[in-house]
Amino acid sequence: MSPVLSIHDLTITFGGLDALSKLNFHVDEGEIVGVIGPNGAGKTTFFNAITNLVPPTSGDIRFAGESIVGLDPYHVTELGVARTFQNVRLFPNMTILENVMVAQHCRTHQHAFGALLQTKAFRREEREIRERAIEVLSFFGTRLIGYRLDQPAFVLSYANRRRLEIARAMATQPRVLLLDEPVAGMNPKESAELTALIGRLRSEWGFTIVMIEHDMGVVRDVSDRVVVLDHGETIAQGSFDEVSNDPHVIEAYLGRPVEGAS
Amino acid sequence: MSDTAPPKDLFDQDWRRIVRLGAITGLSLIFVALIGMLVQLDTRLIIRRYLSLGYLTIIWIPVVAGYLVSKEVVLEGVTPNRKGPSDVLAGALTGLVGGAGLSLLVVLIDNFDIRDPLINWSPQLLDQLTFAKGIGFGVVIWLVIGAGLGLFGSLSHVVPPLASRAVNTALFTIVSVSILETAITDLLQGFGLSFVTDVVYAKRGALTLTSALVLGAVVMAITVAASGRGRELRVRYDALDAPRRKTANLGLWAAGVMVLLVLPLFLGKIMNELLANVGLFVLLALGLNIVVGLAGILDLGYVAFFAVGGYTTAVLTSPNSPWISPQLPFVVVIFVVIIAAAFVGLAVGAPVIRMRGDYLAIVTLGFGEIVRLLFLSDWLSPYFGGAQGITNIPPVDLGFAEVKGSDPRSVFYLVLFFCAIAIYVSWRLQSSRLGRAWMAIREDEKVAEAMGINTVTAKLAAFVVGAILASFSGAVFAAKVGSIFPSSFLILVSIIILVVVIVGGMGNIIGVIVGAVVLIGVLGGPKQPGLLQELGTYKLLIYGALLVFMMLKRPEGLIPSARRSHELHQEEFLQDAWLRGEVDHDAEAGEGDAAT
Amino acid sequence: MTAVRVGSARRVSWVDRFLTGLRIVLIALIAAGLVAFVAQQISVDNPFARWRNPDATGLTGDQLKGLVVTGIAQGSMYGLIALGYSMVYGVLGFINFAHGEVFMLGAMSGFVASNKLSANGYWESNFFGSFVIVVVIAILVSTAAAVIMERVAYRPLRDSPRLIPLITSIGVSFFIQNAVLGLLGPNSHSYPQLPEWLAKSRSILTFEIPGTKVMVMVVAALSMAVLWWVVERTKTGKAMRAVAEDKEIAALMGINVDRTIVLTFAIGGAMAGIGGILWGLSFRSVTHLTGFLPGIKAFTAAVVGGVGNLGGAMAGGVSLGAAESLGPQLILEPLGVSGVSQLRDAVAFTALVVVLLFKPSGLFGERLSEDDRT
Amino acid sequence: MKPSRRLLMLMSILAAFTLIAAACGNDNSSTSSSSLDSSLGLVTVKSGEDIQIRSLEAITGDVAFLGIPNERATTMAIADYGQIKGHSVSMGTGLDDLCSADGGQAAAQTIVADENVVGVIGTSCSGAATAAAPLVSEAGMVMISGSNTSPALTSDLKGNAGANWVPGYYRTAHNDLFQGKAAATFAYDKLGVRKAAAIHDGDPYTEGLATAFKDAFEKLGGTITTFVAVNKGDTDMVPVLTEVASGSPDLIFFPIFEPEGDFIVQQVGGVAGLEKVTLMAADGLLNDNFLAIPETAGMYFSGPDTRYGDNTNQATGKNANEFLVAYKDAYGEVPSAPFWAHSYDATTLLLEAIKNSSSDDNGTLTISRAGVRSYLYGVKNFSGLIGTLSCDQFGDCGSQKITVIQNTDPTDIAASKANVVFEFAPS
Repeated sequence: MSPVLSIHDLTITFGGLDALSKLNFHVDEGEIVGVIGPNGAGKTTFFNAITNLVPPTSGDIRFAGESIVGLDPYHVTELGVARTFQNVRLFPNMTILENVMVAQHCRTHQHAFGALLQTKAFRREEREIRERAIEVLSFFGTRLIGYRLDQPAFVLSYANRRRLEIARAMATQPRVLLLDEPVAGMNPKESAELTALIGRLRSEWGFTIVMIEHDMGVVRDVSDRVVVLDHGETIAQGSFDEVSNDPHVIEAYLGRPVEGAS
Repeated sequence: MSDTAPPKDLFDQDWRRIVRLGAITGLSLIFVALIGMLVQLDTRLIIRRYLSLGYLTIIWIPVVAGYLVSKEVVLEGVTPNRKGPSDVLAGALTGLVGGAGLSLLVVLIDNFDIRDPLINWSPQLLDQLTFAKGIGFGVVIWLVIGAGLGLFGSLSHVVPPLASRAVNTALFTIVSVSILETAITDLLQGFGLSFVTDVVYAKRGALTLTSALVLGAVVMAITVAASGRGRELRVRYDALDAPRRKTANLGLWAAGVMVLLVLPLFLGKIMNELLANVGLFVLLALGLNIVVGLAGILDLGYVAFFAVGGYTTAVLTSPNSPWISPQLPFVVVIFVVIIAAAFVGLAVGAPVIRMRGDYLAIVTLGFGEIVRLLFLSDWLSPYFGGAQGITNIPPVDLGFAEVKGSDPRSVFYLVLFFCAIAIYVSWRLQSSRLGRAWMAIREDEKVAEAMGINTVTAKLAAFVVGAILASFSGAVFAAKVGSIFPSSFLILVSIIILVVVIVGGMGNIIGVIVGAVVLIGVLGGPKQPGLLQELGTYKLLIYGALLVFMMLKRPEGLIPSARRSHELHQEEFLQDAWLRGEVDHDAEAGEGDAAT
Repeated sequence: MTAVRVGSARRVSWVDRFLTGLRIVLIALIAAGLVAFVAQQISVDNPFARWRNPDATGLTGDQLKGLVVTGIAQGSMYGLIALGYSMVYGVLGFINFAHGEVFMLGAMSGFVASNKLSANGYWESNFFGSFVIVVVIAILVSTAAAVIMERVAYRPLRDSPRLIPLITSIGVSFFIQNAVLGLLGPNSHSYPQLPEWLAKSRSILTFEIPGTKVMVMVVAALSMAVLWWVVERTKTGKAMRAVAEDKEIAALMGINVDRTIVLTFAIGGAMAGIGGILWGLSFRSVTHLTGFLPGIKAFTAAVVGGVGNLGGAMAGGVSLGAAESLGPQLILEPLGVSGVSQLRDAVAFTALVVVLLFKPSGLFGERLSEDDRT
Repeated sequence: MKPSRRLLMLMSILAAFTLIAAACGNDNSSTSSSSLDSSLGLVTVKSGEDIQIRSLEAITGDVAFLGIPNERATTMAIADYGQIKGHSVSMGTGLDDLCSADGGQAAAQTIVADENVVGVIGTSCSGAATAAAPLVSEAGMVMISGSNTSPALTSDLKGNAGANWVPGYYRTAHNDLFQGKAAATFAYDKLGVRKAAAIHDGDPYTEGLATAFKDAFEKLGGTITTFVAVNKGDTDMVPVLTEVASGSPDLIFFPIFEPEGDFIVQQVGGVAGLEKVTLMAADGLLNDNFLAIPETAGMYFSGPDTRYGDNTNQATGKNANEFLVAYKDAYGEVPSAPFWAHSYDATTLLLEAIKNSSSDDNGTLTISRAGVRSYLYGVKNFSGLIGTLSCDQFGDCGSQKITVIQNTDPTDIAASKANVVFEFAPS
């Protein structure tokens, strides 16, 4: 089976510093891969490179066999890669429902004229967008549903903001979902709950998931495979148990103080 | 509300605060006097023989200072003191210090002549400050007036809130009724009620003391009687279920539309002219609202599209057009205008759309100037008439009616038609795929792009829609004035529309409309007189001050959007529910988090 | 992160095509104009010279030199104002639209001071002493204005989205402009005459340069040098650079961020004050509108040079001054545009667009903190 | 509120005139209301009411220096004229034309809304008149301007109506074409100049005048080497002067305003090729502030003949010197632009017209709008402050007398203003 997302010799340089150097990586369809590494290892840059928010200096990124280097970020999303952000970046003044509705932009087609003339096609699509948004939000139980739909996102609690961000990414109907520290800032009960949800994201929604996470418990629970980054390079990969006993990894983590969630 | 500490001792004052605020008050008073407002606005009376607009521009300052001095910053964990005599004393003292500023000015003007740089350092100012009763009187009277006004301002902390609200409403109404004299007279005349205005305004010349007092008393009575009714209505409205609320909204809208359609029939030329001018700015503001308010693109060259609409209409309809003069009917021209505006919108938008927001602002400002300079230039004067503009633009022939400048009512109806289009377009787009994309871009452009939105095309679409709405305004403007000159398209126009949008509330259709009506109607546009046309040169000063004030104190605009008030309501609900232990404990998680 | 995208597989949208086309057209126009101009200079009768403009006359060498000198002098003043824009932008990341008014206040207070001195005869009897007094007053006034502005209007908005302080500064600009109009009246105010020895033209390197312009260039260069020394070599400068890079970390390092920001405004204000005096002395008339257009031009200059980059601001100012004084004659006139001087501002703004089309971060590159770049 | 002293003074003047009028007791109401032409409507002024006219001038903004003296002159003319057949004349609050078409239109709307208004004195700016005059004309009123000069508002002087001409529009200011012709004739005939350049500032007035000069100069056989504009707000004039210099003209005509005019005279000496050029400006720069600039020594200025001196307005009996004294008394300064005299004459023309086309019926005055117009079109050899006024069929009533002065000595402005080197009156 060919990998859905593969990365070859990816290098990204910021002002002379290599944020990523010659990184190789792949994800197979339906896999859940955890990416770990100490702070500053280049994990978020790695996500930024995949979604093309940061241009690679050299190397290649292939999605379903085709190179996506140099595409606009929206185009990458359109192909089927969605992400969340480490420091939650919602659209705070839009309602919860709108946050999820807007994420379906690249899956829908109605233009201004449809809206102005209120065509049948437009109204049907609006209805579908709405239904789909509610469906996605319902995935998180009652937390984002009901009276909350019409509230602006900024009134949400931190945990719910994380949930909403995942919901927003789900709404783009991706094949690969990139989660950047999904349980950061959550209490143990909440993160256990979310861990279970991540498993269901694969089993029920069929997403392939790449997840950056500091919480080793979560990584252990859901990852099929773990990739360890340090100084922009892959220093180990394999199952959680393999990786956690790898001397390189231990050195990388003990060499500097390990920090928890931000 | 109940847990307040007992009032402070009478002399337990925050002296530094009093002196600081007093000094600011004094400086503000001196400033207002020296920029000449006191003298120049003295001809516009608010209450005949007792109060002119000139004096009004200074007396509100100590009142506000008196109010502010004992308005504490509410700190968590500190129980505020109950308000009492010490607060009133603080207010009076602040006012006194402020008034001393004017006393000082009286002495200074009397002894030094620096009329050379300061043009308002004049005997008239001195006369006016001393009420022509001598220097000594002038010095003392301002101390007294200052203290009195400061005291009055601070009283609102002490008296029952209802009383203070009644007084404030009464004062506000008196001033508004006086400012709106032209409008009210005109309206009542339309209904054949001239005798009312003859009494109230004593045959056109500001309120009399009697009418002001009666008006104040009536308003106070109504305020007290109606106390709580407004809230009740609001609560009842919020309690409605969705379909009923929809019906209620529809009813409100229908009523509004009816009023707008019928009202002009009862108004005279002056008011219709004013309404037509206001309408042109509503149209511009609605267009800019899409660009700035929805999509978050700060376009400072917005006037360019207004100009394009105007000049396209002029060239295509006027027999005097220097270049081609097809003299097409307006109904045809409007489609050409749409195409021209869209084209210019794309041409201007494409190079700037990828720039950072603030670079974009300055570059669009440059484009606005380039467009004006091209229309003005001798180089293109064989096409657009240069400095001499294009004249003899014919009235709009609609077949069943003719819209021309000498009949402002017809112009108003035409503007209303275009405003309706603009409102419809804004409203429909706001809740569409494109509108959501705009809002996402406004909130966070990078994330919007990562969520699959092609930001370049979405922003260009906003640019083009805004451009088309502005060009409608330009087209009607050209037909209304009957001639068009480059001097109507200064940067100033862009800025004033921006102020209107900001004051009304970005992204809020109703707010923007109200903002335009209040600002353009009362203060006037860049070249259009408002109801307070005496303000003349101070208009821009006020616009500038208003813009700063709004940004600092009320960035969401005058009229909070429906969504916001709704959301406040919901927050209350959330709080209550949380107290009752019915909601999950998200709130706690949120509080402890610093990273947000 | 806005800038470069390596684009091998990138889809080329119509916007890109349009922009490429625009770049080509602009370059072609500029090149054609210049070629025709050079042809005119060689001989007005050759076909290139007559190509678009049959009445072409060309310029004499002295006229060309005069344009260069005036462009550089004008540009130096833009540069002085641009320094303030650039520093504030570098540190706070927003355009202080009202900076042009700070400049105007400098020019205006210089007028008041010099006129009072002239009325007492001191200006004529001791020019140098008066000059120092006038400069000090102008610097004090504009520095104070800049600092008060920061305190009242911008500090409360420090953490809001970047368009909010920009809009506020537009309001501040209008307020100051019209306050000065109210206080001092709409007439133009004239500086007293400069002494003959200063005003007379001097011949430098075959360039005939009016004394005022020599003064402008010398003072601008000196101020620039002092400023460079302050920013690059002193502790204050280091603090400013640190705050520009990252406010939070700078605060953690024990730098008083508020004070550093005030200082940035103060230095920018002082530079604008000096610019204002130079403006007043070389053009002699000032009005309440004196600051508006030069302010916008100066920001344009800062962007052209690369925002946050002090050398860039000065260089941008000089380039913009040169572009708007030479551009109409060297490019538009040979292309057969009539009345080119009227289009000078249009040329300046077009120059901005051209620079941003080719180098989105200005001629000499931006120096901005990490989050300003995103 | 203290009563305005100004108003008090005017009231007393008015009262004085009332007394004089009453003492003379000369009732000349010869026409009866039935004989009035009512085709444009009649205005009835009941006993004890005022006759309504309006002033519409640019009283704020850049052009206030022009509009404010105009408005004041109208006020003073009304006071000097006194009552008409027992009725006082009221001007109301002075309206502002904002020197723009849109501003003029809005103000005109206010005027025509009041059906008692007979006529308007104004506007200050031609652009404002373009939009205001049609409204005023349509309402049957008349409009007389003291300072509009655009040919488009009246005629091209060859019998063709201008593009914006409407019936009921008159002016006492000269037509630009005259001034352009005067300046060109002076340059070509008197100075012997064959190559000239013209600079305007994008204002319709300066552009129109510069164009008129250009056309007249070329018609005389001269060459216009450069016709170019500066922008309002420009300070560095070297580029524009270099553009002018490239055509090596002998004279530059720049009919613009301050401060751009200041920059031109101050910088022209430093531009290669213009060291010896002759400078000529127009009435926009003909003020004390500009004349005092040392570099203006030797410069020429064209403008309306401002040697009003002993010219007496036949309707009020006042001469210009008396007016200036009264003006200084009332406002504490001298007028900042010369068109006050034109506005004064315009006002008296309007009042004369009202007097001659109205009938008195036991204290009720009936004014014929058509009568006012036909009276004004018929004005011949009316003696005013600016000289002799006669109206043509397109409403040009001015004396059309243009003079050119030379500034001999920037330190003695009065002498310079009196130093007329050329007079031009249409044949």
